[in-house]
Amino acid sequence: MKLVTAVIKPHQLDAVKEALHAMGVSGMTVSEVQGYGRQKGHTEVYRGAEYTVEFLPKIRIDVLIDELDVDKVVEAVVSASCTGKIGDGKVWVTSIDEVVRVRTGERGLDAL
Amino acid sequence: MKLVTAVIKPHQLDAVKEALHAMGVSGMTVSEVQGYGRQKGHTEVYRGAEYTVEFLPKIRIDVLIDELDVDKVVEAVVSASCTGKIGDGKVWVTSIDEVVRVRTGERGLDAL
Amino acid sequence: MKLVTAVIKPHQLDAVKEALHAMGVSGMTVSEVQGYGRQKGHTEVYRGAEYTVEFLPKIRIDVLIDELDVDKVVEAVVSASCTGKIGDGKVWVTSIDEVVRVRTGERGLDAL
Amino acid sequence: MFLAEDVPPVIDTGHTSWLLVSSALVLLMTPGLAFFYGGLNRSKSVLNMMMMSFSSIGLISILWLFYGWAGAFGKDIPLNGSTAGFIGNFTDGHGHSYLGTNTYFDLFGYPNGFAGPNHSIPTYVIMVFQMMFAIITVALISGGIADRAKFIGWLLFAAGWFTLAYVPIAHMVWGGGLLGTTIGEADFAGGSAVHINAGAAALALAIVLGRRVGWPRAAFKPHNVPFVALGAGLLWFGWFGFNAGSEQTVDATTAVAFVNTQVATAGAMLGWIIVEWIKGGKPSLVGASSGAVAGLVAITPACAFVEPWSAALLGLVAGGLCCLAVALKYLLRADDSLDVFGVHFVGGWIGCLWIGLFASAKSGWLFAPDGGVFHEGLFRGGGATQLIAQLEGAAIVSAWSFVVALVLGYALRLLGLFKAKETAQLEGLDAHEHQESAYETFTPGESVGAGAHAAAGV
Amino acid sequence: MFLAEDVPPVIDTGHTSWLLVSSALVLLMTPGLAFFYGGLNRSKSVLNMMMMSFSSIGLISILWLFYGWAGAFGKDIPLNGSTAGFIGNFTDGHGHSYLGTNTYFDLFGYPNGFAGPNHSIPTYVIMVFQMMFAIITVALISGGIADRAKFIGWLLFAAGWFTLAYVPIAHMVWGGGLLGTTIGEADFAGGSAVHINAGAAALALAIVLGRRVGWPRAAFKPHNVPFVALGAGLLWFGWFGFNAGSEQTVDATTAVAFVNTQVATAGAMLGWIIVEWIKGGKPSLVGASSGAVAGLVAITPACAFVEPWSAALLGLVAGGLCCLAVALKYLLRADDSLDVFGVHFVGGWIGCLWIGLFASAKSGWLFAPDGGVFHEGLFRGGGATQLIAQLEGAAIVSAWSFVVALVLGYALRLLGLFKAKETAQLEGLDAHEHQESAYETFTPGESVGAGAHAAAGV
Amino acid sequence: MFLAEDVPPVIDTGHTSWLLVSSALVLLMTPGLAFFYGGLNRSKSVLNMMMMSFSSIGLISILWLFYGWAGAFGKDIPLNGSTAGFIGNFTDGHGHSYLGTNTYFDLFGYPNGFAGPNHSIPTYVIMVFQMMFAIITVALISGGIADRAKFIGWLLFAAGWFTLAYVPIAHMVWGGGLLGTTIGEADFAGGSAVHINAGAAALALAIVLGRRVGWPRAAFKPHNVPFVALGAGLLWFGWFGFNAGSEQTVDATTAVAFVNTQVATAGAMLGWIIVEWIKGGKPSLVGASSGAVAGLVAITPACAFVEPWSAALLGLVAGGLCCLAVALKYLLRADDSLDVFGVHFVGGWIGCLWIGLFASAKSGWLFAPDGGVFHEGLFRGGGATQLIAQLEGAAIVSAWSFVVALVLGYALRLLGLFKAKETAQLEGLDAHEHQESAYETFTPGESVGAGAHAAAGV
Ligand SMILES: Nc1ncnc2c1ncn2[C@@H]1O[C@H](COP(=O)(O)OP(=O)(O)O)[C@@H](O)[C@H]1O
Ligand SMILES: Nc1ncnc2c1ncn2[C@@H]1O[C@H](COP(=O)(O)OP(=O)(O)O)[C@@H](O)[C@H]1O
Ligand SMILES: Nc1ncnc2c1ncn2[C@@H]1O[C@H](COP(=O)(O)OP(=O)(O)O)[C@@H](O)[C@H]1O
Repeated sequence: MKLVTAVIKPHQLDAVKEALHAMGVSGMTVSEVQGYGRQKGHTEVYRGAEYTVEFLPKIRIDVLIDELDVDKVVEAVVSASCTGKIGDGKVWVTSIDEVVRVRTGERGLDAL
Repeated sequence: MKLVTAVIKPHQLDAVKEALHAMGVSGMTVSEVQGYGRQKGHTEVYRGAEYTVEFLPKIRIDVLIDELDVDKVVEAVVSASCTGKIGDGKVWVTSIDEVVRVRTGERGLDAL
Repeated sequence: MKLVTAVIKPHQLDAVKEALHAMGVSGMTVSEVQGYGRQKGHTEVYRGAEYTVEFLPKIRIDVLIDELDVDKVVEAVVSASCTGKIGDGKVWVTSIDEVVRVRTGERGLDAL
Repeated sequence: MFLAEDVPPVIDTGHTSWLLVSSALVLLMTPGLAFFYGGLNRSKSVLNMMMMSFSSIGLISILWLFYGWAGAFGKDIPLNGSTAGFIGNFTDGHGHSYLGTNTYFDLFGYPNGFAGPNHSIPTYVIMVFQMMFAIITVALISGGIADRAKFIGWLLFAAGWFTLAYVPIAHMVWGGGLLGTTIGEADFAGGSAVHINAGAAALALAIVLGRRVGWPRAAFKPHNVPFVALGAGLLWFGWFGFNAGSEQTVDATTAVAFVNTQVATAGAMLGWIIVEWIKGGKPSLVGASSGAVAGLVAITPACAFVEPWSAALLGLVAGGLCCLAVALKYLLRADDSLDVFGVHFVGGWIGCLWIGLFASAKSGWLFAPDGGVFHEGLFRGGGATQLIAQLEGAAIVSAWSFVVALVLGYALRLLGLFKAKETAQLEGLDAHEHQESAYETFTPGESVGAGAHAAAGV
Repeated sequence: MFLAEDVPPVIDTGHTSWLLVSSALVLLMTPGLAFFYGGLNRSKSVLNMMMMSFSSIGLISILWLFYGWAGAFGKDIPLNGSTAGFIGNFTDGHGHSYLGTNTYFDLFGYPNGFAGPNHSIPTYVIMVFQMMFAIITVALISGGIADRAKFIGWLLFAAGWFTLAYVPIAHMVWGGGLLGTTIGEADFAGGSAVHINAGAAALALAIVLGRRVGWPRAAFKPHNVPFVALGAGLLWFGWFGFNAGSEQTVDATTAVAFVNTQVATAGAMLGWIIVEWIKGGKPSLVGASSGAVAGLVAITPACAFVEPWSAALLGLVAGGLCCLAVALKYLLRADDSLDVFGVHFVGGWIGCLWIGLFASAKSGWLFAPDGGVFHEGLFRGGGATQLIAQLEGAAIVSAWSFVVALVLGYALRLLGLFKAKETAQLEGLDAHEHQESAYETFTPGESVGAGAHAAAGV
Repeated sequence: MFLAEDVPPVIDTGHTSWLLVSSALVLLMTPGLAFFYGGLNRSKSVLNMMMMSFSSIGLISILWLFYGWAGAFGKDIPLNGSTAGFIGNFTDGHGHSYLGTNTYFDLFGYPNGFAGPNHSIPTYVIMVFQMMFAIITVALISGGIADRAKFIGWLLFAAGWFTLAYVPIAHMVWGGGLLGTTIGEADFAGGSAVHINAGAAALALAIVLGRRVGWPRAAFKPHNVPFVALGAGLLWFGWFGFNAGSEQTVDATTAVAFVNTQVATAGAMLGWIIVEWIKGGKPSLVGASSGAVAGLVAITPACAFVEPWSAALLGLVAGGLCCLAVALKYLLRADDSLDVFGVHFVGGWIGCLWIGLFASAKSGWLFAPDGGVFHEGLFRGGGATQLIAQLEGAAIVSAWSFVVALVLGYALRLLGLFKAKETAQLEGLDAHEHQESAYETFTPGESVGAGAHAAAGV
């Protein structure tokens, strides 16, 4: 069991969702996060006081998958979320000991 | 050291908190996330334009625990968050290398 | 490849960011979470009805790093986020199988 | 309410201008109320709460135009020779029906086109001013049933209660009916006809619809306190039209009513936050806003009958008492969600009784040459006569409204039209009853999780 | 519009007070519109949307003062002896220029300082009342171009369209020009001069600027529905000044206009949510608010010309039809983002035609002794004369405004001044065009990710 | 301020109606200010900021009723025969005390019940109109001390400063005292009495209370810009009552004041955003809103004394200069959090001096037959006399207010009553000082993390 986590640009979420869907991965958990990195933020000015917005809105996606699908899924997520511009984000993979579906108590692959 | 992550329905948070409390687990970190899965969303209509809300509000709970307690904790979380209806969510377990309590610098089980 | 996750007090984020920056770690992903633990919340009263706020605002930081830097990074994060008061939070470390930079497809350390 | 006879009208542009402005101000109170209530509500049902106010404007305006005014301000149908009755006869008393399309008063061939001293105000303006009162009275009730009423049930209830409670009670208090005329209850701008009336109905509905899931243990904290303050601010502003506008003309009484409205409200704001402080808490903006509303409620019936120092004191007392009275619902075990009972019913009673205690001839209205039927208050040398009339009036309004609301409410609930299902309550009425949500909660970009398809076959 | 002759003025304090208040009410409508539109917009460009309204107040006030009033309400330049023209001659007709600093009318040595019956109202008050109309008409257009216009382009467009469309059209309808005088179109408070005018321009600009990225497939849901309701509430409140204030004096017509405004708006709110229900959806607060605005639009031209029952019916019809008309933009494939076309253009047309169908002598204004030039409606025995005049008037306004907006808009777009880049659209115009963001979105403490450095060399 | 003699009063319903409406408009400004300030503040202390405005309404209304009016508008106590003094004598000058319960003016047996030309306005109305001025002046100060004042300290400061600064200064400027009478300073609606006064006090308090943790390096960005715009919109709307209402009657001057208020504000909005643009930034909604307020401030003293083109120019200048002046606080190293100094103090000075430069006899008030004591401006042929009077007046108000605020503020701080602890600042004053939070931030359902237990022993 693996957990693929992606931190991407907000506008790419839809493409990633479609890409995963196309592969038969039809569940995911998504959250709004702030990213800090190479990508430069913008400046806001209020009554002459300048604020540099360094943390930029990103979307975090967590997808639990069969470990056999890891490469395929990572590939799909990366290509769907890539715009080629700085700040496109990261995708990483973590090993998971166990997954349970709350509704049924099913475990492992059945839980997905 | 294990990390138990649960993605559940918002209304079940209180029950999970109580269940964990009852087991002596008295710390957790919680966040608001959006879930996508089998559970169907609802439709909203604004001036005749229909929007399907596909991402549904869920709560993510992260609990660091002694690895000896994993089964008990997973069990408790699952049963407290189960309503039996689609969309109840997932619980998964990750292995953690190390934990530190910021305030004291304590590590491992002492950090919890 | 390691993932260092820290749950800290909101006001300490800036210090942590500076500390990481000073070490050459210049990327991170941050989110707003709610913490439950030893730290007591406060009470709010609306028209005589008292509400105990048990979940307190915290900041979660996720930083992907070279595993060789783990101790240094954890140390830096812990000391930058420590105020010595209850509720300072936790830092934990997870092993990561793989990281990809979306923009370029680079993997591993190159992706950071 | 003065109806015109055959004298040529000469409009007083000052009176009429003031009453037009007052009508607009009172209209604004209902959106203000929508914010006051909406802010106090949780975010998942805030639109439902606001819709109950907004729909009152839509529905009641039309009903008032076509028959409400006729019933409330038509010529009284007496119970017998000497006792004024419950309802008007739907005509102007000169053989002209007010009903239906005849609500078009002939402005160019009196007799019923003009009213006021020397027929100086078009009757239309008085009609529309009173329309605004009916609207907000109905809207006030909705605070008792947050998060759990089906919208269709609300509409039906609103129409029914308006017809069976508001119209007759407005007639009895102001339209020449039983309370104002025979019993001699004094209610300048609606302490009984508006606030006690709405408060009693809200309590009845809270009982009919039962408690929200989790009440009272769970957290029902206000989702947007600035909205509460916005609502309070708009209500205060509009209430000058409500109270000082109720004189309908511009004269010394108008001035007194205006000043009293201001100082009573200020006093009540202080009263509420002082009690919060004394009780060991902190003064809060929800408290200050609630106190202001309590003060506005309490001064409503009394604003033209007492001196400013008395109004300030009334405010202080009403603010403090209402701060305590909002706990009554826990004793009554009724989930009167936004405290319509604790603020409007209790505040209305305080104001009505204050007249019986403190009404003063110095206000110049009770005993003015044009014949006041009222008496000075107990503490001002007038004996208990007026206090008893106030008690009788307030009690009759309380009972009438409560019973009508209870019966209507139960009937609608039995028909399955009023109470929302538990899942709707949990997920929020906005999604279930209105197919919308108040705020953007998850907006990662234009194209996420949604496809907009035009309706109407496009 | 009556201009004074050499009679000593005696101010009527009631008339003047009412028109002052009405002016303030109409001013408030534009911030109200900013909330109505802002709430309907997505949060990342809400400030841009609101800035288009606010900047209209700043810009148009000044232009109106220095030449707008002079063009619109200066003495007509006739096309020939018997045909009224397109624009005023920038003087008061007594040889006094209205332009530039001469906008300072001599209040102490008439002839042009006072107007109204018996010179009872300072001309200034009429000038400022009309100023507010120009402001909101321009602001209304902005709803068609959400999320994609450069701010500089908006300002230039606003100034140009105001000069080339609003000023002549206001003159033609109200200032003694072609439509009101020669053609005989009746438009009491601006169904054509304001709403059709703005709606046609908005459609043109929506075409000029093209669609937002993702439209119509993507989700453009309102980011804050309570703001929509707040806007609707403030608009409704202010609209009493707009409609009943348009009589300028306080008389029986003022009263009728006020009542009609209220009941038509109420009817339209009901009409919209009933159609939502019938179409299989649910009644919504966005719908109720939109319906209210549709009703206000539709009653605007007709408010002094029909009876209240007719106004209520007009509202019901307009609310229902506009609820359907907002789908037209999908057929037209024009991203008229906030439905200025569907609500203001369509609603304005409905109201203008209603006059041709239902205008009634009972309203007392058309045929009053001071000489109405208008005819009763088709269904009221007046034949088709007025209906045809209404059609002609509305059509001319539609075409004029559409063409001016189209040409101006394309010119500005070609100059690269009007359309924002796609990245600006995606990341939001607030950051790109205004360097600010509407809400605190990430606030972990005082010291995060930001350093405030004073400008001005500090 | 005209006090009545023994002539029977005949109320002018137009004048009185206008002044009643104006009073309501000015009341609304304080909730408007609460939104303007609240939106500019961070979310964790927004309720505290709003409470400072709302509590001013509660507190100052009562103090004004019981002694403020008596001190400010009671008969002047002269310093010696020829020099007007600092304060009124708390009576109407006919031996009737205005204090305490005697604030009940006898409306039915003059002499002190009516005022204005021919005793056409109840004195009450003037009293309550002036009450609203006192309220907002105190509330304005709160912008200087965001996020760090204990609420009890604010209340005590408000009462003290009102008594020692506002009441005497209002008397000196408007009540027959030193500045308006002997020195001859012209201040139509409160450039000095309200804005310089509040601005100086805010700067003093900002110094007394020190800087917020992190200032000026950290981010203190506005948490809700639409609220800022809402506040600006309500202020603008209400300010028509403030400025044009200050004439108290409805006449040509009222019209001029109204027009000037509109065009100066429009000009200032443009002035501010043009300077933002010139400085290399972008025009922003915070800027447009701030500019509007700066324009309203600057035109306040001058609105009846200059022509509209001059008002528009004044606005443009004031908007531009205030956009630069908000940087002064960094030079002064004073955390005047929401720029009360930069906008109200500076804007007030600009407006006061403008009178000395541009006041014109064409406005008809300065030299009207009823005897103006003022002179035309330097650029209008009147020499420097008026300019010097303006300088003296503004300087005296600045110094008086600053000193009173500084001394009072330090005293309260030394007593430990004024400055909140650092933890309270960090976690937010809303939780610490008011036990509430503005918004629902975490609402996973009814039953999370909370148990509501009724107070009052339930
Ligand atoms: N070391 C890191 N650990 C965790 N998240 C990171 C790290 N570096 C970058 N990120 C995330 O990836 C996003 C994009 O990174 P950035 O350096 O801006 O661009 P790119 O990945 O294209 O080089 C950041 O906004 C942040 O959310
Ligand atoms: N593969 C997955 N990876 C991560 N989260 C998932 C995955 N599948 C489902 N989820 C989460 O679990 C929630 C419930 O899943 P869903 O399929 O709707 O119902 P159920 O778990 O009852 O079958 C989803 O809303 C989502 O947050
Ligand atoms: N077992 C746990 N699992 C996950 N997060 C925890 C756990 N215990 C505490 N936390 C997080 O750490 C924060 C601080 O914990 P707390 O017990 O209040 O103080 P401290 O760490 O100083 O002893 C909590 O608010 C919560 O976010």
